[in-house]
Amino acid sequence: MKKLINKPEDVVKEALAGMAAVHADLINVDIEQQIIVRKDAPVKNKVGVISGGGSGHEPMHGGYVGYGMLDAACPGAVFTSPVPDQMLAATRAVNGGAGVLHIVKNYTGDVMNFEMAAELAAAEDIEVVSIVTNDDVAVQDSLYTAGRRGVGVTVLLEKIVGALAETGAPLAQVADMARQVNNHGRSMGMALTACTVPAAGKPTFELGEDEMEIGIGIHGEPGRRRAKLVGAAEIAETLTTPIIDDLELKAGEQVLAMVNGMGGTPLIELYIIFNELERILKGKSISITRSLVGNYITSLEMAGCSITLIRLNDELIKYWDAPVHTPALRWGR
Amino acid sequence: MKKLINKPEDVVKEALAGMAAVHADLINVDIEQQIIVRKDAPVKNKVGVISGGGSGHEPMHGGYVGYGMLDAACPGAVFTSPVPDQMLAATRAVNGGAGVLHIVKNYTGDVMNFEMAAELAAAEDIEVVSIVTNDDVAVQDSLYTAGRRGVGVTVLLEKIVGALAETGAPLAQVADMARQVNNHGRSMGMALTACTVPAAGKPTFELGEDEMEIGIGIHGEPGRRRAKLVGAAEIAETLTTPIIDDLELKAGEQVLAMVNGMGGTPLIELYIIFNELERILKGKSISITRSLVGNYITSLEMAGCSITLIRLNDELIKYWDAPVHTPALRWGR
Amino acid sequence: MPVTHEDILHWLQQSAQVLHEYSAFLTQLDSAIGDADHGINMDRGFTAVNAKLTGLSDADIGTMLKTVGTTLVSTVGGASGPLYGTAFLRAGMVSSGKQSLETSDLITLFDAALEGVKVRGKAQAGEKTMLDALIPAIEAGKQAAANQLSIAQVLQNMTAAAEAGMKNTIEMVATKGRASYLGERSVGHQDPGATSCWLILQAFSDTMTPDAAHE
Amino acid sequence: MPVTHEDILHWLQQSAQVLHEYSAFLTQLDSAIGDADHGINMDRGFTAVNAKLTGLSDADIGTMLKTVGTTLVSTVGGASGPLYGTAFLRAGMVSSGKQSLETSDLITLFDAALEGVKVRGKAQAGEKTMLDALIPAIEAGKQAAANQLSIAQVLQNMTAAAEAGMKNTIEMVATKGRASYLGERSVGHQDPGATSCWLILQAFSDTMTPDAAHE
Ligand SMILES: Nc1ncnc2c1ncn2[C@@H]1O[C@H](COP(=O)(O)OP(=O)(O)O)[C@@H](O)[C@H]1O
Ligand SMILES: Nc1ncnc2c1ncn2[C@@H]1O[C@H](COP(=O)(O)OP(=O)(O)O)[C@@H](O)[C@H]1O
Ligand SMILES: [Mg+2]
Ligand SMILES: [Mg+2]
Ligand SMILES: [Mg+2]
Ligand SMILES: [Mg+2]
Repeated sequence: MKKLINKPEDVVKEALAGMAAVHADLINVDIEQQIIVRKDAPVKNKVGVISGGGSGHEPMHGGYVGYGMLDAACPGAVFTSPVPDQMLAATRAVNGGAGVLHIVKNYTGDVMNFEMAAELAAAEDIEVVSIVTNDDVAVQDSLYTAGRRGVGVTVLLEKIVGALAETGAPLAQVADMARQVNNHGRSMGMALTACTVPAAGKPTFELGEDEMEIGIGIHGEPGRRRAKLVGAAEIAETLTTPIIDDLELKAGEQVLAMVNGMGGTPLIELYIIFNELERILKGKSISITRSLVGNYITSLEMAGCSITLIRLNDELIKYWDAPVHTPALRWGR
Repeated sequence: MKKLINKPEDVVKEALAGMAAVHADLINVDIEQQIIVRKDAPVKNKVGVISGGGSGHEPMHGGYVGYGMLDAACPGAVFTSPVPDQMLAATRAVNGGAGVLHIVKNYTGDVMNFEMAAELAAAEDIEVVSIVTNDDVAVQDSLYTAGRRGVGVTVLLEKIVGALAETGAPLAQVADMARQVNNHGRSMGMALTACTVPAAGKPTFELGEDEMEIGIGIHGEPGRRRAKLVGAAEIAETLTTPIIDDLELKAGEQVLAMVNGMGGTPLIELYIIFNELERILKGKSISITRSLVGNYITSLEMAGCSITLIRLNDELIKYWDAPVHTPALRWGR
Repeated sequence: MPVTHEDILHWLQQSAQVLHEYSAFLTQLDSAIGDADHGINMDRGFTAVNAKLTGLSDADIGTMLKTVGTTLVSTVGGASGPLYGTAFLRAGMVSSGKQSLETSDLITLFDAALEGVKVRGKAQAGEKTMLDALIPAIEAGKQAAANQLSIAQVLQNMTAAAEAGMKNTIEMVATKGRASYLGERSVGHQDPGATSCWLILQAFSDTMTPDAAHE
Repeated sequence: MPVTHEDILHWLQQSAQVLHEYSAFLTQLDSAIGDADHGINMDRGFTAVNAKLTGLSDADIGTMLKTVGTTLVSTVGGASGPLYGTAFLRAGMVSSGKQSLETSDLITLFDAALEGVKVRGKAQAGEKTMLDALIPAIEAGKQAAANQLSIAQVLQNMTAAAEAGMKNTIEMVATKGRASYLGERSVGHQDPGATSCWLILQAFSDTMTPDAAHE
C-alpha cells in the first residue's frame, strides 16, 4: 500500500486536522465529535442542511460545507457510514430554528445511521426531514432490494438545495427541491483500477491490464460487470446511454452535466470524456447548459470516472448559479 | 496503459476540445494553433500574461487562463514544450498594446522555444519580457548546469502577477513582481508511483512497493534519489526542510503554502501532508497566511505530492487575494 | 447451569478477541462483495465494547447488553453498526435486571435481537446477510431447547447452524446491503456479516463449553 | 562525387524512416533520464518534414535545409525542436542556392549546424547531450576531409565517431538538459539526443554509400 499517510487508523483524524488548518475561514472542525461545521452555524431561521458518509470520497462532503451549500458534514471512517452520534451533533450544531435537512446517500448503512440520528433529534424536538439520493443507474431500482446507490447527484443536489436554503425557504420546500433534483438526476461510473482502503492495506479487487469495471459505486467495489478496456468514446457511450434512457431525456431538453474523476484519473482524461459526452448529447439535441469537470465524489485513488446528468429548468439553473463558498466549490463571492 | 483516451496522438487535441466546451464562458480554444486564450483578449492597455509548457500538468496552464491570471496558455504535446509558433500566436492574441510577459518554467526546451518566440515577436514590434521560474530545491542551482526546474511556484506566480497586470501596471513592474515571487518561492516534490506518457505507453520508471522517489519534477521523471517509503510526517519533513533552508525563512515570517497533488493522489492524503506541514512550520514560528491544497501542477496520474512555500508580504497578499476567475482557480467573483 | 453475568462478560471479551483476530479475514470477504471494511468496523466496535466491560462488572445482564448496543451504534457505523447495535439493545431490553439467563431467557433474548435486526434492516432470510446465519441459529436453538439440551449444547447447535447458514450465503444472490449492487456477481462469495454473526455465536458457545477455550 | 540535391532528399526521407523505426527506442532512453518523449518528438518532427519534401523537389539545398529547420522548430517542441531546428536552419543558411555539396561544403554545413546547437543550447562537449555525438563526428569529418577521403567515407567516419561519442555519453554525468536533474543518477544511461544525432548521420552516410541501403 503506497499512501501519504502516517497510521491507517489516524487517516481521517489527521485529514480533518489538515482541512481545519487550510479552511479555517470557512469551517470549524470538531475532531472529537468528527464533524465539519460551517463557521457561522447555526444560521438563524435558515434550514440547516447536513450530509455525511464514509471518508475517502473527498472533497465530498466536508469540502461542500460553507455558504450556499452544506451547514455541516459528518465523515465516517474510510468507506464506512458515520455513526448517529455524529449526525446528531451536526444536527444540533446547525439547527437555527427552521429545522434540519438530512441528505442521505442510499446505502443501507447510511440510511440506518441517519434514521437513528433522526429519531434521536426528534426526541430533542429538532425537526428533521431526511431525503435519500439514489441516482446510480448501474443498479436496478427495486422495492425488494437495497435499491440504487446515491452517487454523483448528491454533490449537485447539495449545491442546489443549499442555495435554496440560503434564501430562507422553509424545510418542506427545501426537502421538496431535494427530491426534485434527485428524481431528475442519474449517474453511472466505471473504473480502470481498484483502490486500497488504508486499514485494509490491499486493493479491493484485481483488474487485468486490459480490463475495466463498468457500473461501479464509490466504495472501491467491483462494478456490475467486467469488460475489455475500450476507448473514451465507447466508455462515454456506455455510461451515458442508460442515464439518458432512464431519465427519458428528449431532444430540446437541457442538462447539468458532471464528469467526475474517481480520484486517480488526471483532469486531461476527464476533459476527453466530457468532449465525448458533449458529442453524444449534441447528437440527441440535448444541451449541456451547466457543467462540472473534476474530482468531486471520489473513491480514494481509484482511476476511472462517472457521468451525472440532471434535467434542468430555470429554477434549478437559478440555484445552481447562486453564490457558493466552500472549500471545494466556490463562485459568486 | 490504462487511460480514458481514444488515440494517444489525439489526447491533447481532444482534451482541449473538452475544455473549450466546459469553459466556453471563460476561454476561447484555438485547436488549430493549439492555444487557449482569455475570452476578452486582448484587453486594451493591459499587459498580456502568457505561459505554456507541455501538457499533462493539468490544470496548469490552460486552467489558469481568465480574469486576474493568464491571458493565454500554450499547451505542448504531453511533457513536451510547445513550439514557438504557438507562443507567437498567443503573444499576438493577447497584446493589448502594453506588451506581453512570458512566464517560462526553467526547462531547456521551454526556455529555448520561448526565446525563439520572443525573437519572432520582437520582429513584429511586440514588446516581450520573459521571466523564468526555477524554484525546485531538489536540483542544485548552478551557472554551469541547466539549473533548477520551474515547478509549483509557477502557479502561484501566475495568480499574483496576473492580479497585478489586471490593475493596468506597466510591463516592467509586472515582470519585476514575477521575479520577486520567483525569488521568494521554493518547491520540492516526491512520487509514490511513476506515470505513463500516452504515446510512450509504458510507465516512465519502475518503483518497488516500499519505495518512493524524492526530488521529482513534473515530467514523470525519477527523482534525485530513491528511498524507502516512510510516513507522511517524515515525507513532509524531507520536502520542507530544504525549502526553509534555501529561502532562509525565519521565525515570525509568513508564507503562502501549497500542498500540490501530482495527479493520482487523493485529496484526503494531501490534507494529511498539509497537517504535517503546518506542524513543522508552527514549530519554527513561521505562519501559513494563505494556502492552497489540491491538484494544481500535476504529472499525469502520478501519485505523490509537492510542497511550495512563498515568503509573503502585504503586497503579495493583496494580489493573491484579488479576484480571479479561471477554470481552475476562482474567487472574489 | 444458567448463563451468568460473568459468562456474558467472558463472551463479550471473547467476541472482541475473535473479531480482532478475524478482522483481516472479514475485511477480505467484504472486499469481494462490499467495501472492504467489515472486519475493521467490527474490530473497532468490539474494541470499544471491551474497553467498557470493566465498568460493567456490577451491572445486570440487561444493562450490559444495552451498553454493548449503544457502544456499537456509536462506534461501528456502516450497516453493521446499527444492525448489531440494535440487536444488542433489544437483547438488553428483554434481559433487564437479570443476573443470569435460563435457556428460555436466552431464546427470548435472541428472538428480540433478531427482531431488532429485521426491523432496522428490513431484510429477510435468503438475502445474503447476517440474517442467514442468525435465523437458522435461532431455529436450531429453539429445537435444542425443546429437546431439553443443556445451554452449552443449545449454543453449540446454534453455532453449527449459523456456520451452515453462513456457508449457504455463498450460493445466494444478494438483494440487501452493498453486495446487492453486484447482482449475480455476488454469487460465490460468503457474506461477511453472516460470518461475523457466526464468530460471535461461536464465542458464546465456547464460553459456555468448559473446555472449548483451551482447545 | 558531390552530394546532390537528390541525395539530400533521400537522406531526409531516410532520416524520417529511421527515426520512426527507432521512436520507441529513443523514448525508452529518454524515459530513463528524461521525460519519455524524445522518440515521439523526433518522429513527429520528421514526419512533418517528410510531408514537406515533395514540395521541395525544385528547391536548392539551402532552401531545403532551411525548410527542414523551420518545420522542426514548428512541430517538435521540447529541447530537441529548437536545437535540431536551429542546426538545420544554420546549415541551410550556409548552403544557400547550392545544388550540390563538395566535401568542404559539407564541413562548412556541419560547422554551422554545430554552432547553431551551441548558441541555442549553451552547452559544450561532455555535458551528455547531442553535442557529444555531433562534435566528435565533425572532428572525424574534418580529419577524413584532410585525408582526402571520399564523401561517402567522410560520412562513414563521421557516423562511426558519432556512435562512439554516443556510447561515451553512457558514462557521463549530465549537466545540461533534463538529465541534469538526475545528477549522478544519470550515469549508466545513453543520451537520447546523442542517439538521434547518430541515427541522422547514419542515414546520411547510408544515403551516400551505394550499397548500404540494401544491406
Ligand atoms: N439490510 C440488512 N439486513 C441485515 N444485514 C445486513 C443488511 N445490509 C447489510 N447487512 C449485513 O451487513 C454486512 C456488511 O457490514 P459492513 O461491511 O460493516 O457495513 P457496510 O456494508 O456499510 O460497509 C453484510 O455482510 C450483511 O451481512
Ligand atoms: N542544452 C542542450 N544542448 C544540446 N543538447 C541538448 C541540450 N539540452 C538537451 N539536449 C538534448 O536534447 C535531448 C532531449 O530532447 P527531447 O527529449 O526531445 O526534449 P526534452 O528534454 O525537452 O523532453 C537530450 O537527450 C539532449 O541530447
Ligand atoms: Mg462500509
Ligand atoms: Mg519533453
Ligand atoms: Mg462493508
Ligand atoms: Mg524528452
